[in-house]
Amino acid sequence: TTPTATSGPPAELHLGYFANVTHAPALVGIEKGFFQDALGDTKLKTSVFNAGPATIEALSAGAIDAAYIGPSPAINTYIKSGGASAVIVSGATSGGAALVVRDGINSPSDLPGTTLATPQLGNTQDIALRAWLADQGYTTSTTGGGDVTISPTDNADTLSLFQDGKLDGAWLPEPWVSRLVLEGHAHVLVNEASLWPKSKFPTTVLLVNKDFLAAHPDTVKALVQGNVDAVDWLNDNPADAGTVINKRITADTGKGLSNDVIARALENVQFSVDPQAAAFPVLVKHAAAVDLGTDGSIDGLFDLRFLNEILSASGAHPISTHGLGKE
Amino acid sequence: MPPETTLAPPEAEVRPPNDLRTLESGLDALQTAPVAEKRAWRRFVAGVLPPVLFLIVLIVAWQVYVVVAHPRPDRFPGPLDVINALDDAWSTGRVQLAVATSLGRGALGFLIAVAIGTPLGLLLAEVRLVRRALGPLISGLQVLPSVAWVPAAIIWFGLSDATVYFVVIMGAVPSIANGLVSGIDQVPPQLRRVGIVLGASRLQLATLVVLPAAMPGYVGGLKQGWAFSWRSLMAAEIIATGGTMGFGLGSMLQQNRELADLAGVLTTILLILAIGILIELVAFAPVERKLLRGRGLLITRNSK
Amino acid sequence: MPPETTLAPPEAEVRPPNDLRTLESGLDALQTAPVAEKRAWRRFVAGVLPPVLFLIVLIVAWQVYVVVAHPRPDRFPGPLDVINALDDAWSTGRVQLAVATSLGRGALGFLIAVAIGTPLGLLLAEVRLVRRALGPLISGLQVLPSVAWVPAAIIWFGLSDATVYFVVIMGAVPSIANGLVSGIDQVPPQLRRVGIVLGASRLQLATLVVLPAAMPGYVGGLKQGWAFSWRSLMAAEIIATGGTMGFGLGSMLQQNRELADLAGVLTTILLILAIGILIELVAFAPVERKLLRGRGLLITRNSK
Amino acid sequence: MSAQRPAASANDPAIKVTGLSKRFADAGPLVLDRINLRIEPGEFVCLLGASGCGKSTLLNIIAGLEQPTSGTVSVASGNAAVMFQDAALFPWLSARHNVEIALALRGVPRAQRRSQALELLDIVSLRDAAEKRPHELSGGMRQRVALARSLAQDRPVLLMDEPFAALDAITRDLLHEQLELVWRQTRRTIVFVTHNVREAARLGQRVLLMSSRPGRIANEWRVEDTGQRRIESPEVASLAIEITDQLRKEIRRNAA
Amino acid sequence: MSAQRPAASANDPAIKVTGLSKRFADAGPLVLDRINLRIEPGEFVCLLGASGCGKSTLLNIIAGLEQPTSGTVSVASGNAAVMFQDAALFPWLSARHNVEIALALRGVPRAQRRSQALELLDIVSLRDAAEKRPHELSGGMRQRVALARSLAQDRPVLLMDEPFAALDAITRDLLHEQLELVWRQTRRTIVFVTHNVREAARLGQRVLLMSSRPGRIANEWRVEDTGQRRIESPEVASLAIEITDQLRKEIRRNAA
Ligand SMILES: Nc1ncnc2c1ncn2[C@@H]1O[C@H](COP(=O)(O)OP(=O)(O)OP(=O)(O)O)[C@@H](O)[C@H]1O
Ligand SMILES: Nc1ncnc2c1ncn2[C@@H]1O[C@H](COP(=O)(O)OP(=O)(O)OP(=O)(O)O)[C@@H](O)[C@H]1O
Ligand SMILES: [Mg+2]
Ligand SMILES: [Mg+2]
Repeated sequence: TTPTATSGPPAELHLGYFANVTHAPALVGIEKGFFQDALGDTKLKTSVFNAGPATIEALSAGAIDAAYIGPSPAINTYIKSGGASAVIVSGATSGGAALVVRDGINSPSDLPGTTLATPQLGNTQDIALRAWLADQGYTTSTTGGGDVTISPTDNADTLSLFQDGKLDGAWLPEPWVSRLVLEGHAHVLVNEASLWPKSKFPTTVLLVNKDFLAAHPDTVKALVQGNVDAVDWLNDNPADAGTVINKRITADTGKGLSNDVIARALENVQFSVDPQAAAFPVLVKHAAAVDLGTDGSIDGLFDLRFLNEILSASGAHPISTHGLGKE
Repeated sequence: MPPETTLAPPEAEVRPPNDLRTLESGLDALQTAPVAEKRAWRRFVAGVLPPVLFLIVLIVAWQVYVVVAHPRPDRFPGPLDVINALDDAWSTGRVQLAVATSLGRGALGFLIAVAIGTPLGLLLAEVRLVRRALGPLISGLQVLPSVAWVPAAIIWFGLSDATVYFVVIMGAVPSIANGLVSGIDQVPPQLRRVGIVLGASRLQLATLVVLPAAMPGYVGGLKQGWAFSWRSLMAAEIIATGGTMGFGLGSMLQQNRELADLAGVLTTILLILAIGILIELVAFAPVERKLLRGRGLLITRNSK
Repeated sequence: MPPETTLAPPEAEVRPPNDLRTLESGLDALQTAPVAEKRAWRRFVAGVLPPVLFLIVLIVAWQVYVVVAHPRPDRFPGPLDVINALDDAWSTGRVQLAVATSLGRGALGFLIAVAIGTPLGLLLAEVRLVRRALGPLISGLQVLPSVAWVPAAIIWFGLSDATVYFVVIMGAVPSIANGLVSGIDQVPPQLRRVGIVLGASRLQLATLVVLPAAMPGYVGGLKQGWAFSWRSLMAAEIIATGGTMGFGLGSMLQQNRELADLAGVLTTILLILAIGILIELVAFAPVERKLLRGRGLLITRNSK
Repeated sequence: MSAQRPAASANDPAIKVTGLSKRFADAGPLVLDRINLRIEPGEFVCLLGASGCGKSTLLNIIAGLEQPTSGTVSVASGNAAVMFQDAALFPWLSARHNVEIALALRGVPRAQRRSQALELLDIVSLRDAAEKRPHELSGGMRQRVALARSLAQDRPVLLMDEPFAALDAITRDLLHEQLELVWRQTRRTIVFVTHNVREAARLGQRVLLMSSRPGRIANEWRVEDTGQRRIESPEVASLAIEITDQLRKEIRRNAA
Repeated sequence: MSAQRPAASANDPAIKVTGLSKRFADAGPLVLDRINLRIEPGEFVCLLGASGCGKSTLLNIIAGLEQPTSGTVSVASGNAAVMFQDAALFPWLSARHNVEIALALRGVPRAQRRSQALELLDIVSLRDAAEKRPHELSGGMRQRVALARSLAQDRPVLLMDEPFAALDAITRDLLHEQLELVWRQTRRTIVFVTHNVREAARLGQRVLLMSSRPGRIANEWRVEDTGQRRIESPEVASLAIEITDQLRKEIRRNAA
């Protein structure tokens, strides 16, 4: 991944993603070969992560060139690096996050004194929960104090801790919302979609290392093409989606999801190449408000030129960056 | 004097003649040249100044590089960024909380490890069968990185403080026990024999002779045990985050990592280092120095 | 003989009279009683059998408990479960892969650490200014749990093998350097003086006297350096999983934890322990024993 | 203790060794071979022999630190005080406390220990160094503290295993005088092990020469007690020559 | 090396010390105070004095291991062989290799080293122990290897710093005979430091008594060389008595 624009197509493209329903475009793109088809001679290499920060670290260190990731880690790296690290080239998933709680908690007023989990400190859901609790008038802290204790915990641990009664609830992405509901008998207290205008908020975007983008614009365009194909396929084949996704998850982690879980999860996520750029300033504000992000500019975070080229070629409407980058 | 001390002569009789006295005191004077102690401030200048100056030079060079070359701030923060990060974390109380939590956990875990390791070491040192059967296993455990216990502990105890204590204890007990064993092994057999000759009972022998003689080895073992406690604690705190875990320095490190905040990471590393050094200087070094000096075992390297 | 050796007398002349010879050889015979070496198999019986028997008893008791009390298998697997887990992992090749990866990384990291630590130790030992300025910092670094470097290394190097090597090196270099320094410090000054008196040049003094004399301390430092390498490696592998990281024992441990597979976790801990012990027994113990025995420094504790 | 000591009223020996043999391992070599020995109360006996002939073993058996393989040993006072080549002071205690610990273990009440310890240190001219730790003392001073400590045990029998071997010659000569003084004035029974023929001839009323492998009493000399004698005196010299010749004969026997 | 040694043709002294003073620290005490000394080729000089009087310091300055604060030292051969109290053998080398290393550093070609080393070990009756490591040898054997090693240096001047102080008396007597033999047959100039008055009287042609604080040559005795003498002989004894009295006077001067 040498940053010289003249070096032609690279031998390999390293892509990072989670083996997770919210990363379904990645799973489908790999499983059905959309990426490889679009990339041609450049070989696709994949790495599976289970947390945003680790993905960002790999991206910053050049171990991967592009990644599917939540908006908050993307914002975080962009601001922390002074805009030098990476840009968002496409959207992938929206929706699919919720606050699920145990029996006995039926309204936000039941929450004081409880312990709620999030996937990881500073990730998209963590910030969402903190911002929502602040809206409800509750204090929280990154060190575990406050009216409501927020305990960033590995998703796998969250399920077992919840089952053991050691957690009262969690703000999670799919399929964990569904797993907690179906396997842990939790119920949904807040669906994040209800908090956003038009029920639309970004869950997963496609982020590309800036140096890589500068060196291999054609390769990045091919990657975006693969993403568009995967999203289209998902929207065209809702019936087969679960099977394909589960096949990839099984291949990556050795353990698939139950059909109930995957079906319920897919009901709650939408797949779209629109990264919902308008939501990003709100996310930045949320992060700053809960003291989890350096307040900074995200001007230039988006580079949707390739996406819009592809979309206009197929006659679709271009997508706006809302003034946050190249269109 | 009790009646059976008739053999001890009336003092005036045994006192050596003046002739022998002066000869002896002359020889004693010749053979015990007082060693001149270096003055405190000179030791300070010789010992503390050079590394501090070196550090300052290093930090200045680092800051100059950052100002001149403008590396990416998330990959290469400057010393000022680190200081700012520390200041931030201090003003929000995160530093104080993390240090207090970690120190509390470390101290409690270490004390439990001492309470377990000391009788275990005594058993190992004094009961031959226990030594033969258990000794190699304990030495083996000392080889096992205590970080390896973290995953098992999480499964057993969940994300709770019990996990932390378990890992700390598994890390520290073997070295405390082995320290005591080697301390007791190193008691010169001659000292035991003197004790026996002086008529000490088994218990008196243990309390008046063996234990005091084994102290330096034991304190060495404790020091190493603390180092392992601290290491294990950091490992456990970094890996086992979330759940009902409190917020320690390891958690702070992991949090800063997750926020991709390298300045914060470096700040936390410096804190961990500082506390490790401080505990050694404040808690162990004086005890060890006193013990060794009292036995004339402290070698003051003044040349070279 | 060269011409200037005229002072060396014709041998026949200096040879002591027979009278003195027999007296000397009588005295030599009296003063050098041969120490009877314990036979190998007796040493084996005394040293290896008791811990092995004890282990077997422990494992049997464990299995009996599992069979009789039926504890929750995810919290308290039996030895058979552990063996099965090992067998499973072996047949899928995961064990072989993990062991090979970790050993390879450990060995390479350790070698790099040796390559850095050795010249650093020489510099510290021989150049007074370097020692004063850098010595305390390096000893301080030895106090820092190397696990604390993992987050920083991840930020710098991402989830790649460079992270692992960085952590291993930061863990091992200080103890290797300090081992060499203390080895050189412990060279009896008398040996240096003999070297000078015999007419050795500075270089000859270093290569013929100081380095061989410092070997035991150096090997001790290497051994400790390896222990730290292995610890740091496990810490790095457990924390830095995913990405482009290879699959080592630490990754296997973490994976088993994520699958809540306690039998697998225990299997991996046993593997880590076994490799740690094996390397000590195979790589370091013989070298150390040979060095110490050659110098008569090996104390064979047969009594007690 | 007091019951076992019939005040030397009868003509009982201070130490009686009968048919004493010793092997360390069942199949090991015979270290001591049927040793018979009778030492009268108040005698100063020097035990001389080459390295490894079993002097320390014999002394340790008399002190009760080792068990004989066969034969019997009886010490009139039941127990003996012992001094070793290495002063073996407790390094964490001052000179005075090293003496006091002996008093304490003998059962002297706490209130009297301090003054008694200082008196004993005064005997060896070390009252001024009473508060020093062993490492602050020279080798000779340490042995004098050890001597004070064994006097504190207050036993009629004092066993000494090469107590001055590690000292320099000047200090050794001085301690010879010191020890003789103590012996003359306290009338203790002393068994003194040494390699040094002149030291034996200088100090002993009786000199026992041990042979090696197995250890036996090979010869014995008695010295008329003519009061204090210098190590350079002609009597010492002529006795030393005689003993040396015998000793060398013993050593030559062991030549390969 | 050979250039600096004019074959003792002129009446040059083997060692000449003029106005030698030594302080270890600038503000430290004067350890040696204006020492003048002239030692003829082939002489056996014993340097006697109490602890800390500066014997080792003087010897080390002559050996070139320390620098004098003022004054000059010249050694006829340019360089001297040295033997210490501690044999200071290289513990990782066998007895033979310990001697060979001295030969190697002197420049003896590799092919000749082995046989020369064995010859030198033969002089000290250790040919059979040539392949043993230092820790397998007794203290006396180690000192004999050290003696062989200093003979291997092949210097006309041999400086010895209490070489036999740590040995037991029997071994020491034997080494006295050995050393005297070597001296008589190789005609080396020997400066022998000791605490032991009898040892000095036994060995030396000249005995120099040093006073303490500051170190000065306080007195000097010459012994007529009447061939080998025993340490118990009357000449040795009477000289020892005389020196001891002087030495004790010097020591008493230092009483507090
Ligand atoms: N604990 C022991 N186990 C086995 N053998 C022993 C033990 N102690 C002494 N020996 C052997 O017994 C013999 C006599 O030893 P001892 O120490 O009594 O000799 P010594 O006359 O005191 O010698 P030295 O003059 O060197 O002190 C030696 O051959 C020694 O090897
Ligand atoms: N390196 C040194 N630094 C400072 N003082 C020293 C040093 N070496 C020796 N001295 C002092 O110089 C004096 C003479 O020491 P030296 O070792 O020469 O005495 P010595 O006659 O050899 O004594 P001994 O008989 O104990 O060997 C002593 O007071 C000692 O403390
Ligand atoms: Mg002995
Ligand atoms: Mg000296």
